[in-house]
Amino acid sequence: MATSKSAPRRGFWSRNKAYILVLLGFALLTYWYFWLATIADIQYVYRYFLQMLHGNFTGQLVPFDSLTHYQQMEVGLFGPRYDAIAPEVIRAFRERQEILPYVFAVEFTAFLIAFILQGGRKKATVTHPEDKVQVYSLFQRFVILLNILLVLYLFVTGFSITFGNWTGGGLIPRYMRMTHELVGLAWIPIWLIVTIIAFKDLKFFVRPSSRLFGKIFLKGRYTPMKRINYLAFVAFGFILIVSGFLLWYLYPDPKTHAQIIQFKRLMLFMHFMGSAIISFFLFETVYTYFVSVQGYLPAVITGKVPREYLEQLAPDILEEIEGYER
Amino acid sequence: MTNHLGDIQNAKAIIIFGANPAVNHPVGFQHFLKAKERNNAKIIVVDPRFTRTAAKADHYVRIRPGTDIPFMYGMLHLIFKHGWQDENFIKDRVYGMDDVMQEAKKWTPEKVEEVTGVPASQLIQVTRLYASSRPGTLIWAMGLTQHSIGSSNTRMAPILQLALGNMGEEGGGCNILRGHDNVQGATDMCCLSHTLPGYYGLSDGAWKYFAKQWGVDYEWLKGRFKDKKWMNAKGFTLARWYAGVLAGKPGEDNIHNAGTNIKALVVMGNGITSIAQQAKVKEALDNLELIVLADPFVNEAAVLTDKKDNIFLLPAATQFETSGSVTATNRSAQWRSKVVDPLYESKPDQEIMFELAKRLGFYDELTRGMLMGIDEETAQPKQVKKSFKWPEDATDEIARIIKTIGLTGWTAERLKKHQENWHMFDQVSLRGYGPMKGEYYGLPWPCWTETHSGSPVLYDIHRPVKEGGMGFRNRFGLEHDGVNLLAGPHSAPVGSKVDGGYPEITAENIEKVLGITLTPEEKKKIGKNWKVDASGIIAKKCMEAGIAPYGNAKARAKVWNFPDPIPLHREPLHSPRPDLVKKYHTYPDKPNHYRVDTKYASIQDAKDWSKEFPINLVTGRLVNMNGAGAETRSSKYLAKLSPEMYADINPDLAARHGIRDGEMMWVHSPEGAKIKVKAHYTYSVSPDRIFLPMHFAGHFQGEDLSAKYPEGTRPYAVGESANTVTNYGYDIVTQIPETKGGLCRIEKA
Amino acid sequence: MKQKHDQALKSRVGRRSFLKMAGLAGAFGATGAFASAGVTRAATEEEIKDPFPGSKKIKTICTSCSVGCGVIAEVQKGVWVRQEVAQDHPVSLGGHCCKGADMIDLVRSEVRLKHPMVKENGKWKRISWDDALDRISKKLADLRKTSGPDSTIFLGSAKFGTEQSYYFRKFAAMYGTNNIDHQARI
Amino acid sequence: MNAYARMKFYCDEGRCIECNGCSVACDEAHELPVGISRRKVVTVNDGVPGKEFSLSVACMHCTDAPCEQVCPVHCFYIREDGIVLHDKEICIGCGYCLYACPFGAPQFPQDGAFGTKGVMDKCTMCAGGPEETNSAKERELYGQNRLAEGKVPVCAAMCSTKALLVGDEESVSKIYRERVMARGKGVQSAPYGWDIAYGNK
Repeated sequence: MATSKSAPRRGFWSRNKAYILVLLGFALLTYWYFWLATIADIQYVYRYFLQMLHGNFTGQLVPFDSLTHYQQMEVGLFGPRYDAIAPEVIRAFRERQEILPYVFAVEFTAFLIAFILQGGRKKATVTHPEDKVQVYSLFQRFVILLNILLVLYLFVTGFSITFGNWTGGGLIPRYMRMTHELVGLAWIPIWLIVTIIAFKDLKFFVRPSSRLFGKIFLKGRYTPMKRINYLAFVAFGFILIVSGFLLWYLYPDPKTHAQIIQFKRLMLFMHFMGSAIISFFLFETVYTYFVSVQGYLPAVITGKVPREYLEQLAPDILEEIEGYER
Repeated sequence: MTNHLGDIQNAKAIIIFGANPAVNHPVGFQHFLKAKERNNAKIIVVDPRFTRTAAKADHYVRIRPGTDIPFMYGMLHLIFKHGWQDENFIKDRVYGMDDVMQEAKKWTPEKVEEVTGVPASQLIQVTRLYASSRPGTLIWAMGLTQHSIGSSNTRMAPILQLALGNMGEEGGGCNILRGHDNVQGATDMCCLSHTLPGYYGLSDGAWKYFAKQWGVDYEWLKGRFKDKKWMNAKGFTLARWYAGVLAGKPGEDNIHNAGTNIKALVVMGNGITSIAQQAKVKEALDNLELIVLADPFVNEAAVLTDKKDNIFLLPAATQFETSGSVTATNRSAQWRSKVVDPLYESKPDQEIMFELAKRLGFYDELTRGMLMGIDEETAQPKQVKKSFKWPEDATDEIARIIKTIGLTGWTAERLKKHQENWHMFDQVSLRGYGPMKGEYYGLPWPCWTETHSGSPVLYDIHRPVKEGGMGFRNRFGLEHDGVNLLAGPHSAPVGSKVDGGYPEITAENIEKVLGITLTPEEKKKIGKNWKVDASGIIAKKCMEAGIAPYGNAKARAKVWNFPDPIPLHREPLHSPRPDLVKKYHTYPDKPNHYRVDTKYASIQDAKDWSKEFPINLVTGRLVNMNGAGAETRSSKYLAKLSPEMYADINPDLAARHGIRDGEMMWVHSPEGAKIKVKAHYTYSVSPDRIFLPMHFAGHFQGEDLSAKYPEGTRPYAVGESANTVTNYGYDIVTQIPETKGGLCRIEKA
Repeated sequence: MKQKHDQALKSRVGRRSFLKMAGLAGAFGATGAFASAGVTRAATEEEIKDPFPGSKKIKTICTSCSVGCGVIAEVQKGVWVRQEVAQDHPVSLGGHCCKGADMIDLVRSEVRLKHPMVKENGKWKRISWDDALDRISKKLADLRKTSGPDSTIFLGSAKFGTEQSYYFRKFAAMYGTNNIDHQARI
Repeated sequence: MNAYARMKFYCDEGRCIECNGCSVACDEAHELPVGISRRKVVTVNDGVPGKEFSLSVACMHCTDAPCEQVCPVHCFYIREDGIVLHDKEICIGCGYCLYACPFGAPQFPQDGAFGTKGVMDKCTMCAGGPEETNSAKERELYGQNRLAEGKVPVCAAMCSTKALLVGDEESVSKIYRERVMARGKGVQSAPYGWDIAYGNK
């Protein structure tokens, strides 16, 4: 997986292995999802997106006046084209409830195998534990820890809805669902800040020159897989936030139901999709940072790590910090 | 209503002028829809606005407000031209139709199109349809009446029906949909300034009759008034009472009110925002010395005024916390049982009246009528009991006294029996079955005797008098200008002893007309005429002879004692068509019109109003609201259906003024008042007019008055009252305000 | 959770049966629902059929418009608990528009005027009925003496029952004025 | 074999006049919070002659109810007479049923504690919920249980023009069929050919 050590010259395959695999995965997923599994009217969805670019969010693609009276009544009362997206929402939901556990299980197994192949957790041999380097500023620690907590909470509460058949419903799952909405709102700024501070590739464009820069942006460089994780966090986080926010914001109101329901269905579908896909990268992140390597958590809590740890496991960070010090 | 709601199911055609039953009488409208479904009746809606009723109609005619008379003349023009009229009916039962024919000749479809804006082809189509589908019923409501020519409008519609012979027919008739639950009953009881209960008028004879029946001395009653002159003079109306307060101030109309201004206002259940000229009403309220408002909810008068003291709010009970009878639009009485005791500290209205009467020193006189009965021997009223039971004794008192509209049969006992057995009546004919056989539901008046069936269809000669048949009333003498006013031959109700017209029955002519001889005892007991015959002999003998006590005369198409003997079109005071104003000029100013000098021509001629105020203003009701709306806006479920005041506006018109859907706009009236309302886009109004629902109050000219409500009494929905901007203008006969079809100007807020 | 669901399923069977087998279903539903609970007694048939035992049905007429729709009020211990459908009324056939359907809220609306009030120096003040009536009648009597009875106008309304409007007209007549009116001019 | 009647709603748009009687009757009978409408009436093409019509909708109690399929906690249950009900004590208020519903029937009152969606509320066809029939708790959570009392659901019973029909499918379709047969012709009162043969008298 993470082939990091910056060797000067290597083959195209080994340099871009992670990208290719992930892209291939996405292509497979897209093909499977949008061509094989879906029962949504993809043509409709595609044109709906185009229409939204024109600022029309109702989902009524053909002019209302061109419909027959009966169709007008249907659209006026219940929103346009029930059969275009809603059946897919139902299907996707049931698929989630039934298949996601297996998907997660497969993903866990994959990481387990990787873990075994790797031969357990990587460790750094620390001989001078008192020789520590400040890696994370207070602000970074706060943001990262909060992000971890919120995402964890959102993950648990979000999937407590999906796996309602396990929770059985009732008061506690209901409160979990309610807090999912509120915590989700709180996560929006955190997601934004993390997106900014974890944009390590910024250093390709801007020379890190000040200490303030180091206090805000995370240190080090991305390996391909970590970059993919970051990009997935940004992209799917964005999808989740936008769709989630709109789902929450467009409170179900009988008066506006017909105008917003199609849009909300699409948003729910996006939320479904986003959450399923981001899960993999979430697991990946957890695996790379917490499972495969020892000592990340104390580091992100205290903000300091032994110098030897960095030398052995993250020389890029050390290099950057020393760059500041110079 | 000459017929009743269920009877509309018998109609083959239904033409609706200025009414919106789908919104205002939804439950009544089911009978319209059933007529359409089961009887293939054609519904024609003539309205300035495409209403919910119009959506269910076969034909919708968009008419300019206030031009119903030209439209109906246009119909008559075609009817007479093609000979579609009912010749026999006109000959035997109508007086003065010739003059109408002459006038109708002038109104060619092209000319009607010019005045009303209705395409000539549509007029022809509608007239042909309506004339060829008989029986046809004609429906109207406030859209027809609230004009300066409202009384002419209400005469024009029956003339149309008379010409087609649709009167007195099942499925025909003129059916006026009244507004509130007991408008009919309250009007019958003449909560009105120009007459005593039962439309007896204010003549000495009427006062004397009532004094006797109430068990009070006529002289005492006379002494209660300032002097006798004011006893016979019509009082102020609801529409213009404010003039009685404001008179004497510069620019206000003069009054003739026994040398005093109005200083105290006692309101029981009347939404003060229901009449035009709210700005004046507010000023009047500010200038009163005493305001008493008895209402289950806070009357808007209390909120509208800036008056600082002497405003009393009395919590009156609702109609569910008291019992009594209520008269529906079809003249049927229904008994209301008390559901619960008055909530909180509220008291039923009559208790408030009685308490005040006690303190003002005429409680005994006020309630004595309930203790009275008819002496068997002399047929004179006398006191028969010591205490009364409300409301039964009051109901019986009314039944005892009111003969003009035939309330004799409305005893509390019978009305209660009808209520208990309301499942024993047929919905289409109202006929009872089982134990209620031989009676019509609610005993629609006239219900001549205590055994009479009630009259579901007025002026119907196809049934005997004792089953509700009758001709037209003989009220205006036997002849006029040498023309016999009595009905022609073969036009008496079935089973009548007299085959043709006959005069109203009096003690003098009863023997002659009925061909009977009275015993000396009966002669001693009998009253002077059928209206004041306490003995009930006239009614009884008439029933036996199949004679309607009020006679059998011709209907008057020509009313010689009105300003316009036959209805004539006159433009509204504020007309959007200045070119037509000269041709169809309004009346000259009328002095002392219900005690106030009322302006007509001087307003219409003052200037070309349409230049500055080019937009027609129509007001109307919403389905979830009622009257001035105090009751309905206080219900959270009803208030949520229309939580704020708005104006229906055509997107075309709105766009010209830069007003977007949901934005606020100002509506200005020619009198200088203005309201701030939300624009609501709809195509139901044409681009030259706007529609305002009339139920809101609680805002005044852009100012929110919510803070003025006593704590915890503010209704859930408040808004501008449409009547702040409805124009000056009052009917020439009845003084109903001209709230439909005035002018206004709009601008973006 | 599971247990509750089972109960629901059981009571569901009972409910479902009701449509076809009126009496039987009541007992079945009740026992089904409470077999496991053990502490509650079985519901009586009366309770199953009638949620407001001992209530009376009072017939009255809607106060919204002149159609005169029938209203059946279900009253339990002096409280209007439910508005029932007057299916057999010859004009309305049980129908109501939104106003009629909400008649019960006319009575129980929270924003009703609850006690007599007077505005003094621009402030609303609660007073007793006696106080209010005394003050009103004193003022009316004064005005009647100084300015004559025609200085007062009485505005009645169609909210009145027939008897009440008759008495209001009579009241004005005996007060000594024809300044009395209500909405219906035509 | 279907041993029970299949309950259905039908709104005759030829008769519906948007009087809102049904929706307010429902609100009032079940004492619903103001923010939700189990039943609503909508008018399409307001003010356009020939195109304006109104319709009353609530839960249609679908045969293969999508809400039931999509509910993550399986709080729905379908009675054998076809009425779709749900258990409010299980519902978590996620709103999936709303997205799946073709009619916008599920309603969500605001929850006091969090201001977000509370548990779902929808038309029960006046059949209450899983609590004890006509118990105070059932009334509080689901409103009246009129079916158990042997009464017609309040919306249809109070429909001013009898546009809204409810009942087992056969009765509903019978009523509507009669209306359609009569429409445009009037109820046939004499057999075919009668008036041609003998005139209108």
